[in-house]
Amino acid sequence: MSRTRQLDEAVAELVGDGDVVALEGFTHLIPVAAGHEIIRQRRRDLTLCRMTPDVVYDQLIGAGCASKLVFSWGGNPGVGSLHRFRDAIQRSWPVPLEIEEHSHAGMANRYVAGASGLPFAVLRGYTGTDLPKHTDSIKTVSCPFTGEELAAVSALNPDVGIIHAQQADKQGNVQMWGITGVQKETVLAAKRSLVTVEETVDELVPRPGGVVLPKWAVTAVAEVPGGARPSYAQGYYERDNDYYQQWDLISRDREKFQQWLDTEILDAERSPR
Amino acid sequence: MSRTRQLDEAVAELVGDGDVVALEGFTHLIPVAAGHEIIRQRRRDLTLCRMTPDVVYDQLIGAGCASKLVFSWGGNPGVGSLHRFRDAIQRSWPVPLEIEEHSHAGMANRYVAGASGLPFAVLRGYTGTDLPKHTDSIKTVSCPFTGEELAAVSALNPDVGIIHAQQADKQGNVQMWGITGVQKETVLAAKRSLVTVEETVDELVPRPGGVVLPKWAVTAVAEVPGGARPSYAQGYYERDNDYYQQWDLISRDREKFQQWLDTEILDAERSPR
Amino acid sequence: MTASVSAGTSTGDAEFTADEMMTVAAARSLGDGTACFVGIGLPSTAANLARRTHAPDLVLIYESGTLGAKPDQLPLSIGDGILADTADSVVSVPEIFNYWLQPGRVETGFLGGAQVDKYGNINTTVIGGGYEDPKVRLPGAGGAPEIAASCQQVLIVMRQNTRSFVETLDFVTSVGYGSGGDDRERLGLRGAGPVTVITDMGVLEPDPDTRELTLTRLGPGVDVEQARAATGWDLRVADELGSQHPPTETELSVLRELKATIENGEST
Amino acid sequence: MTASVSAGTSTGDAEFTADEMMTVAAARSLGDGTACFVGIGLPSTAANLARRTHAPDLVLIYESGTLGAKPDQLPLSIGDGILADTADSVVSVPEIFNYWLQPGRVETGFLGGAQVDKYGNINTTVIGGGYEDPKVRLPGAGGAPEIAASCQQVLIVMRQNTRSFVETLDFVTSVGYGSGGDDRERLGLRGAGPVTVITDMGVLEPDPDTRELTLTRLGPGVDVEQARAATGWDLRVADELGSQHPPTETELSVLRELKATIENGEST
Repeated sequence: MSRTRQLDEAVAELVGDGDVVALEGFTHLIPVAAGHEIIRQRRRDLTLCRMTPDVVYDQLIGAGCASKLVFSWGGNPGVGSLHRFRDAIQRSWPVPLEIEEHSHAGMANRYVAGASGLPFAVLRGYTGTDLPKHTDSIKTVSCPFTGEELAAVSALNPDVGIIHAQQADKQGNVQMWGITGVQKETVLAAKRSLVTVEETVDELVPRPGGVVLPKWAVTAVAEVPGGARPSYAQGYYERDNDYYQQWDLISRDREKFQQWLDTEILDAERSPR
Repeated sequence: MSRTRQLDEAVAELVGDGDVVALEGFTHLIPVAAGHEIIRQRRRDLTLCRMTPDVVYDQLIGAGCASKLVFSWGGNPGVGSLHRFRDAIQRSWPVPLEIEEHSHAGMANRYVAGASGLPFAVLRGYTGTDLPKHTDSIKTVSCPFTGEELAAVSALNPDVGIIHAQQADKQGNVQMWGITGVQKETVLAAKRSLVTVEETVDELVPRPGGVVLPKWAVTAVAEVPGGARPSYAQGYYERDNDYYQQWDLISRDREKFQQWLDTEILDAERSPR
Repeated sequence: MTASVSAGTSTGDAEFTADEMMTVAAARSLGDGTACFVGIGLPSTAANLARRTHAPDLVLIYESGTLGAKPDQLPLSIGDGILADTADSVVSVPEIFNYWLQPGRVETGFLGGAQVDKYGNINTTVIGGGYEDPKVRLPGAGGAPEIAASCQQVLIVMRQNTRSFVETLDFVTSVGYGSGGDDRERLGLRGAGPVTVITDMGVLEPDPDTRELTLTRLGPGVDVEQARAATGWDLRVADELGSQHPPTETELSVLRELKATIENGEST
Repeated sequence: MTASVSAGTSTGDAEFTADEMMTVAAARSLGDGTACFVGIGLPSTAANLARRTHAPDLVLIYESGTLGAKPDQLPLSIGDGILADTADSVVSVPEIFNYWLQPGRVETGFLGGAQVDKYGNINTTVIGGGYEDPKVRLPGAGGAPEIAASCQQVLIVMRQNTRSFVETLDFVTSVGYGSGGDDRERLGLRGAGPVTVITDMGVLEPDPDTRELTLTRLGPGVDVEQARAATGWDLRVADELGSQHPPTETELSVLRELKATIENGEST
């Protein structure tokens, strides 16, 4: 049964050092404020999962929160590389970063298996690529009917799943719409879940394309207006493309990054973005 | 690319003797008119698939269209047994009926596998039941990660998938809403598909809970107002509960059934329901 | 047993039928705020009764894909429009089974059937004559095998007689405790199984060790011999045999109001 | 190669860059009424150009879950709101991969990468130094491996130089023709693979038998020696070498209008 919390309380309650944490969002509705709160609370040794780690994961990695990244595409969309991510895996700064690498189809199906209470998922994927050589969570399975060999990926069941949605009602039911990615699967696959929302409304009005998570499927809800910035929240605000550009400059340099970290996150009561 | 057709043309073009045909609809939006047209065209030797064969399948079976039924729950919902179905499997009237029997979870996952281009699906199901002893499309598979044994069901890829939806636009894009069951999976799993619709509109307006099938994923669309009666079409008409009650009386008796078949279907230009 | 009984209760001399007692007992088993997977038969009535009495926050899940349905009248089928209209969310049938039932998110599953055995296994497939050439062909499995396997607990609601409470099932459609003892755990089924069987004679519960269904509570006006006579095996009786509380006036009146919202008998 | 070339064409003396030629050539490869899975890089521009010129009924599918997106400006990311707003349907990411890509429903998949080899295999993962300790860490696979496997045909669009067109990939992220010949079929990959590679030098196509990428058309102003010098293997040249038609005035003006809808460079 979801409970309404302040963001800092919810993160303190749900995210512990060493946890496997997934903050999902596919370009849209990225739970950035929750990520910043994790940095602010100085969590360490996290295994961070996400199909498309972008700027907020670069920030978490640069801040030394993560010892492992499980992902399928890591970049600054429309801009280029993630410099903190590259610095971590190429030069172990500020701490070494282990990786577990998949394709999008593989990661999506790992969440599906996790949400379905199954230990693995089957897909047509990875055949002939070098990924299975480096990733233990990719194996093969034979079809018991045709004998055909297919890819199998192990279920992904994070300790904590964190997403951002447009609305919750006062009971803690959640609705999101627009591009909703793997967010439902993330919440359902996770042992505990946190949904940050743009606003709390008296009643959720069903929307075209609306995905609803009932309160009993969510651990905690926190109202965080603007909690997806610099990504966008359909119906609320646009993507801040400049931020992604600026991040490229900040993140290229360790000192600039450290300064950003101190002023924008650690010394800030709450992140301005 | 879906083409707009008259119902009789579409059935003639898409459904052949001996085909595997799925007419899906979970209480709501059952493609009854299409089923009656199949009877009227005197198709034979069909393998009929449906999770919940009810009255229209009883009629198809009684009319001798089917040599096999693939299903998970066969009954007249809220009323009782399907008498034509029972007469066929218990007394081979009018022709013998083979059955392939699953649970709902198994059937749903067979359609999912079919829609996904996979030869099989994995689920937690059937363990300890007598179903696997009688149904070849149920086997087991071991998880390559945990060694756990799970149920496997073979993909269901009908030759023809038929569903009823509320609306199509003039290009042949389809929208349905309310309880939409396994209809999307049925169309995507099938080699050919027919969607009958309540009405053709200039433009599909996205609806809460709306499921859209783009025109290029559908073979043919036919406008058949009332095509789901006596089931219901949300936003158009209610379920005709009396029809289900009356069917119990008609179907109990071979002669009464034959009379119904002649007057209501075979001699009718189009079924009144 | 459809004759009404008159039982002196704290609420006075309410008259009620054994079916009403069953429905009320089933409703009482549903905790507020929990989720309940509503199958075929009387369950829908019981779940809606619970929602209007002690469990306003009960989450009703129908296999048609409706999560959190709040019908203001009894649905006639598990796919009625009223369920979709009042649900928190309507999802596809594959999703309801894969994402919601299978992982064990649902506290209570409601099942009935044509036959049950002493270990709570259920038959809804065929009676007599074998699978290929049955004497009576029943509707089949529907959602039951996976409801029985995956709900955190199962509630069985069935009228008790020697045709329905049998020594050996003609077909195992849904598994309770298998062959008893820890067979259910050995099979790898993750829910706790049929923790309560509610009949028109009273309540049966599994023995903690053997898992054999044992009469633990008698219905109003029913005695042990009647219950044993209505059972196709040598029915065990608990050392401390309790008795069911008759329906309260509120339970009865709400139940009858609910039933009045439909004309064509039992919802399914 | 970003210098503009001046080519005398039937449309006059239009000036255009090699990148514009690439985009136009890619757009031309997309048949009207077909579906196109739009990956990372230049593909989105090409697909939107095709939709505004010869292929108004082209179906644009983005891995974010948007089926039939019809953006009126170039999206800046594959998950822009404009894609959801204009799509025929927005589905979940698992659904886009499982129900739409995997079964081979999509005619054309668009791919690019950091490295391609002579059999059309692609690397978007690491450059130099090995996987554990790479010289350059690239973004990784994204949707590419399954787009490469499952689309009915794949179109590769990449700038051609000796760093990108290499004898041996540092990592195989997406499979083209594997080790050549019928290796792709032996691997069980069901789509036809990379039938066309469009570069700033021209067009390469696989040899029907060996599947080795072969230069079949030269871009405007490019000669064979330039193309060979830009290739990290001994580039085969078709016996009958064709040449690309330069962009028409319409193609160029629509492309430039499209590009003007974004300020921050390439869409991704």
